[in-house]
Amino acid sequence: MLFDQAIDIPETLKGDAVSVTLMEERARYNLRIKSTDLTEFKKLTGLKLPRKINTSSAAKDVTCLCVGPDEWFVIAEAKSKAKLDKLLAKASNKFVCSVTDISHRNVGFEITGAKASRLINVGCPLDMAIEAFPVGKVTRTIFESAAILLRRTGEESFQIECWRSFGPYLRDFFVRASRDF
Amino acid sequence: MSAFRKSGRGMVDASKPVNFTFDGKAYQGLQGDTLASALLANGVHLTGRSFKYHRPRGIVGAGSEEPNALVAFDRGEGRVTPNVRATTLEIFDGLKAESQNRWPNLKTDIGGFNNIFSMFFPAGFYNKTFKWPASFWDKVYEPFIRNMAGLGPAPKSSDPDVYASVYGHCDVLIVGAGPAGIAAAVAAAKKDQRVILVDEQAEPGGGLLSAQNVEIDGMAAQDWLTKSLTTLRKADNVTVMLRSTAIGYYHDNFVAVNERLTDHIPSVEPGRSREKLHRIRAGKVILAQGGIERPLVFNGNDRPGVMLASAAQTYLGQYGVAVGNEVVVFTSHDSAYQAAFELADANISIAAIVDIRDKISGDLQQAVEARAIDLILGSSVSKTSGKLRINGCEVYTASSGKKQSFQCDALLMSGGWTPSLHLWSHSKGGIKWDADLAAYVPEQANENAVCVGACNGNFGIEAALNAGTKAGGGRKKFKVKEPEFGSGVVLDHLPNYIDSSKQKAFVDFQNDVTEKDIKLAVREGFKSIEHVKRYTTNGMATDQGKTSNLNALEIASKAVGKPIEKVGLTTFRPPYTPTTFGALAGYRDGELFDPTRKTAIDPWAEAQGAVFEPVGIWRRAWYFPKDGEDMHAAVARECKATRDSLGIFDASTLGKIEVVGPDATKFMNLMYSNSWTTLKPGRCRYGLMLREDGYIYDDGVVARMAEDRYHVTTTSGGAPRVYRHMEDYLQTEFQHLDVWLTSTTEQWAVIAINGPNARKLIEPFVEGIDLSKDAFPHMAVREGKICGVPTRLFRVSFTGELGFEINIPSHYGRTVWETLFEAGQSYEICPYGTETMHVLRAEKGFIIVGQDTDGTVTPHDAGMGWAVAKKKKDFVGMRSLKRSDLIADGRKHLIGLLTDDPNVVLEEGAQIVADPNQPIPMDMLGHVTSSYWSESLGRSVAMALVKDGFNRMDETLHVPMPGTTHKAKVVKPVFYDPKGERLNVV
Amino acid sequence: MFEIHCPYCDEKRPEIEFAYAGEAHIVRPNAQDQGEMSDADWSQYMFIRDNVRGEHCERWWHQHGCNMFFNAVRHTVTDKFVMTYKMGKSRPTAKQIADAKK
Amino acid sequence: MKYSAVSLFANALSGHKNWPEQFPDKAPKKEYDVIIVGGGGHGLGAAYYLAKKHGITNVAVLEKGWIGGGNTGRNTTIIRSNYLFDESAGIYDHAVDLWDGLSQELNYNVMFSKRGVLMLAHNVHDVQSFQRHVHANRLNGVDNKWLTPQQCKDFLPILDISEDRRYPVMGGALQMRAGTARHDSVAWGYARAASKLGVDIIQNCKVTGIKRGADGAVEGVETEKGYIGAKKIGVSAAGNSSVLMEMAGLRFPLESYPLQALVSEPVKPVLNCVVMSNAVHAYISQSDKGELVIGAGTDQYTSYSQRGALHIIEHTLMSICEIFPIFKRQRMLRSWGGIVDVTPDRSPIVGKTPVPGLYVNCGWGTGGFKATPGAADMLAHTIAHDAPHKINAPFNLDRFVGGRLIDEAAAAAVAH
Repeated sequence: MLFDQAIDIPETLKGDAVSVTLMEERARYNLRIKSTDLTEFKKLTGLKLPRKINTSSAAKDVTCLCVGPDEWFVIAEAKSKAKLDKLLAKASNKFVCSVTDISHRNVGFEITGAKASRLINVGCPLDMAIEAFPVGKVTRTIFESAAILLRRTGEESFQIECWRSFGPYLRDFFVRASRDF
Repeated sequence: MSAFRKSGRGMVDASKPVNFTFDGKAYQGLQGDTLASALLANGVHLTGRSFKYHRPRGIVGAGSEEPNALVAFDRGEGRVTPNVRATTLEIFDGLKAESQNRWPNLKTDIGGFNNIFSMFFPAGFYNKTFKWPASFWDKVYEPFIRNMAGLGPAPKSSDPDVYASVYGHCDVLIVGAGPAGIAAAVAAAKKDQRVILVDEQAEPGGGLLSAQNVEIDGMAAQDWLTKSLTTLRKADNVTVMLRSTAIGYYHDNFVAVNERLTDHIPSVEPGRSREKLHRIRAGKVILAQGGIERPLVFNGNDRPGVMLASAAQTYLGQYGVAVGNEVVVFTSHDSAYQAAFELADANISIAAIVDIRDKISGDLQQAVEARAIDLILGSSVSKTSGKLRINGCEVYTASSGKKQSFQCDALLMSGGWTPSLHLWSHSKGGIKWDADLAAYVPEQANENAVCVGACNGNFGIEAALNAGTKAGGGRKKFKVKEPEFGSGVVLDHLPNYIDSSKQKAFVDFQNDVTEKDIKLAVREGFKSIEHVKRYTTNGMATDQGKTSNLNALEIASKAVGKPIEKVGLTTFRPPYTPTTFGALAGYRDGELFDPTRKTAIDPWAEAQGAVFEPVGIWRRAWYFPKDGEDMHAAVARECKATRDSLGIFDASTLGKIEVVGPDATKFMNLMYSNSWTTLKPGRCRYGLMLREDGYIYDDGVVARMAEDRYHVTTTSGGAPRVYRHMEDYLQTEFQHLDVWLTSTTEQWAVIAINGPNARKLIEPFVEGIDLSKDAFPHMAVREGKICGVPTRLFRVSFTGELGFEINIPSHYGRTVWETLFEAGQSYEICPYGTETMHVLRAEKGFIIVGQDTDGTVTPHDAGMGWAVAKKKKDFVGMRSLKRSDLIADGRKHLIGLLTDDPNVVLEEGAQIVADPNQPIPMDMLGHVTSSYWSESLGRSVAMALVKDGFNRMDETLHVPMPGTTHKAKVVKPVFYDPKGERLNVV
Repeated sequence: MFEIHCPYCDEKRPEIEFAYAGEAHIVRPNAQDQGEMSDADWSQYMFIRDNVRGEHCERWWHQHGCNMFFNAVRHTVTDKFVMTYKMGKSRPTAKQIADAKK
Repeated sequence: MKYSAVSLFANALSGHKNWPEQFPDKAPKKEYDVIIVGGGGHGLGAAYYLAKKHGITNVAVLEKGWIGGGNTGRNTTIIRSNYLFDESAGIYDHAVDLWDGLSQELNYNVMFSKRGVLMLAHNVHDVQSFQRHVHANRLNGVDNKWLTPQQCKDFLPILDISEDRRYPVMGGALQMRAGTARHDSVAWGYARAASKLGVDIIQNCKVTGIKRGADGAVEGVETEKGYIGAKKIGVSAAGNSSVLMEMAGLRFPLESYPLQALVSEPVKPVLNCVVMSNAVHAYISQSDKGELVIGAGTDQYTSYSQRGALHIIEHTLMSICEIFPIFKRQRMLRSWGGIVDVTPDRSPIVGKTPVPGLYVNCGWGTGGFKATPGAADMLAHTIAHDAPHKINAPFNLDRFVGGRLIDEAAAAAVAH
């Protein structure tokens, strides 16, 4: 087994009210761009970077998340990595920017179910009401002692990413808290 | 049916008896009872002993304001909760409770001798005595005082229960589900607001639960309550939380609510949280906490059986319990009359109503007469009798001097009402003195909050409903038929013919503070209420003065001779009621207390039996003992194996930051003391980072990957602060630079391969990199592949041996490690941990920031002046390095130490002196920072920070230890291969 | 726990996402000035703080959010934030502060 | 009236009606030789030592609220002196020397209880750092000894020393001479003793300005009760020091932070010493009343609100439960906040200021209570002699210019 995230998800986290799964291998990039005009960037790379902070745009295999005024996360299927490597290398040469491969820095969880937002509120202080945190919204925030990247992918579905060594901590938190659900 | 149970009354379920024990004796109550109501139903008033005088005490109230009836609630091993109010403890089958602060038992308590001598223990007595002889304090007095301390039993073993914590959000948070709170919730729910309604009791309704003869909009109060609760329960946007106490009100409408989940359940499945702390951010907070009845301060007011009038009303109305058969009511307020009437209407004999006032309203007078109750106006209770329970009282009429005695088994008192301002006060809301109510009431809000109902000084159900509705955004006006709430008076001193020094009139029951104590405090110069409180301990018991604060204030104000507003009001402090530590810790215990960060290779080390050490919140393999080896033996073996052939080390915890952008070099030049201008892509350099104050902050190898890209490494523990330090300067001071930072610590697993066979080991697995000595020199970096995965391969060494640091994407880390480890068997590859790493680097004199430096060491002090660029115009820390004390003579320098006895390994932290025979305090020159047994050298080596160390080469210094003194010679801190030849073997 | 309006995210976020970063508008002397400054002058920059009892200009870092440093005016007695503004903007005038309070 | 068991007995027989005021309220005179601004333990103590040791009795202590109402009455009452640097060990150990016997000296029981302070080490770095302290203390004559985990357990039986804990106990440093005292009594005891020596204690008298003469020297203070002249002024105002220094035209290297503390409900004796843990961030003792007294960390921002955040309390109690799972079921009774003034090196400033006649004692951060008698004595000495004593000489303002900081926290360093 070459690729190993070393996080087991116990069966108890596969409930009806809430279910947690570990995301498979992904290509991930941190992107910083000086220019405020992103159309040229799109022309060159095909990536549509959302301009508005804390929003995301999802294409078929690539999602771009705007997490800071000049900062994006690009998350893609692992199979797209070679292609994206090339495109972003090209962009690096053309723009005043920073592209950093962080594919292995993070691990991700998908949390779904009617009580998904309650599970998130066990450790994350943000308001998860759909009006306050609509589908597509994304942000870096905190889950107790772990910094996380939080994205709402549906009314009852979320993705949480964290640095890989914080993954077991989040998983343990989910296990403990879900006992009360 | 128990003797004092009134069938057909209250919310308890007569068909469900509940068996419990109190002090080992079996009792029966009903489903819905609290321990207090169940005990009262059994005719038991005596429930505990007071803190200081060990006086017998009974139940005073019916809710969380209870000062007296504290019990230890025993759910088995580790599950004894001390100081639980019997008035809020719901009973269940098998419940065990014990009284407190008594020995050997509640009825015969040895500590009761304190009561006999209470005249010698007035407020502040301990300040005045226990001082002579001085030696007695430590050995006699203080241990004695400590042994007398405490109320409830101390814990004996760990609490096996678990706790929960969550965040919540709403538009409107309503605290208190009495009439005001419920009306507010109904109104806010209609406005589509997200509403949370919390109440500390098991049943919502507050005063409505026991209200008699009240009609709301033509409905019986209980029917209106049922209907309203149904409406709320059906509404999607409303959450009603019961057994949930709002304990604190913090900045920006952040309210902590503690929910008790299992204390009322007979058998709890393991793993279920006992309590849950909800941390709620609310748009608006409506406080409907109600009010608390004030006791009257009279001689003998603490005898079991003396209780608040409203409590007796609640016991009757909500629990169907008569608090006695023959009751005297003593009041200064109209509201107690309703209590008397309700009891009388339930066929409980009211021996008399004693009212301080000379005159009451005609309506009341008529109602009294209609029930043929003996009414004694202008009078007060001058004493009470009964040992463990009241059996009579004497009523004194000051105007005539007349004294009358009454037999009674309960005495109800009412000194008026105090609005509950606790949470309002936490929120820093303003308050003002209302002379009519003789109480503080809310004034200017500090948060988006409002008080409604009794806690706003608006007593009565109609007033509460209307205020609640308005606060919830509604306009409805209720029509309520209810007895008039009425009014009362407040006196600081009740008329009595008995000399005040002979009276025992308690203000704070639990802490045994009497009226005399408060007056004594004032007499001794304690004239602000905070002083009075601290001197007498009034209001500092587990009830935090809910029933006593205002009485104390009234008495102090009169004694000082200033209006109440000038004497002040002690600040209410969170929590509203005592809150379990476990609940405030929530889920965060054990493995959830702090994350334990583990590297990708950690599971391998664990499987190999490594011993780990915590480093920051990382855990790192410390050493890898083989059968029977201790740390010393394992480390000696690991060191030798690495120097002789090959060692493998997990360096993944090293912090990493990718610095990218056209101005990357300019930025690096500003952040590090070294110069980066001349570093070519593909090469590495040791980087030294200073704080602005000139002291060493962090260090690490930095690789220039491209013109505009640096791969920076930091110490393992230092990564977060270095990142912050860089971002801070970049965003604040160096905004003009086009450069960005990305933390990549966890992107890379790092495998350090060291030893003469390092190159031979990796060669077969590396693609796309020429590993030859010339093509890939020391301090170079290359990108290629290893074991088929991408790598940034560094040729660096923290051991002095030929070394490589293999960076691979983390999730491949373990596989690559295992592949290399397997292949390394032919070189007798040895995995080593942090301890061996420390020894190997110390043999070379490489520093560990934080061990060999300590935040007071400059680069020059550490012998690293070479890492400070001379030509740069600016870098962080540059100016501070020129400060007079940083260039002064006599600073401490980092040097090497060799003990005269090569077998002595100095203790890290040991102090160094020039003259070991000087008297204490000695003139210390410095201390040992690193010290190890060097297997390679066959002797100990040490590094030390020593005053003027560079100028003491070859000098012999002394390390005085208990019982012995070690001699050591000052040397350069490079012990092994000083010329660095081993870097270039083969 | 405060609720702090981040001027970059343009929304209120809980305090635990933020790290306090000290008094604002203390400008680091440039290289030339550093060279000319006495130790005493330098210590003013390094250590001396207004520590006002009142409206305080201070920096915060939205560490667990957009990662941006920004400035805020907060009253140190009431703990109430008057305003927050982006890094690089100058210290607000008394009038701007008064307007922000409305 | 002298306090003793005898006087207590005699007064009991007269119904305690004849006890005199402990520190009578005085109207301010027109002028004093020395005005001390700040009626906490430090300020009252300084007034006492001025009168007692230096014969300067024309002294007033001005307190804006009620004496002992600031940090004196809001701290966790820990007393210890096992500091690393000679300078710190010097001033704190001097304080401990004075704590010993203070009850007798003041004829007021301050309940100094030498129950020992045990500082727990949880990682290799803690062990190194504590050993360094123990060795330095030994050679400085300061009591502090190293205990193995088992010795820690022997001393404190409720301690869990199992190795599989998240933060295992790897040993501890024990100062046996250290302990706790009754905080309010310290203020009241000094106030009563100073008052008897002729010092005027004036409460509810906020200082609103410091007047300086043409030569720059101080002349007096403006107060809520009018102008009061003074030849010398000593400021000992903890969290409000910056505000007062500003009145004299001085800007100081100080920042004021909220610091919270809390107590549990009282329970029977269970914890026989003070326990501190830097790695887990908590400290705890049990008061003579039975309450567990627990210190929290500072909030992150500067503030004068005397109000802190809930998450600080949560973290503190998490830590307490982590070290002592036995306390998980205890209940928090009361929490509160104080304002601590912190210098860049977290060591105090005790000495002269650039303004003639103005002296300062500030910057004690979280360490103020334990230093009370020492700081008071040093402030009094400095005022009386217009020059610092050798114990407080290193705690001057100039160290921030030259860079000779006394940085205990930096020396405890950080994890590597």
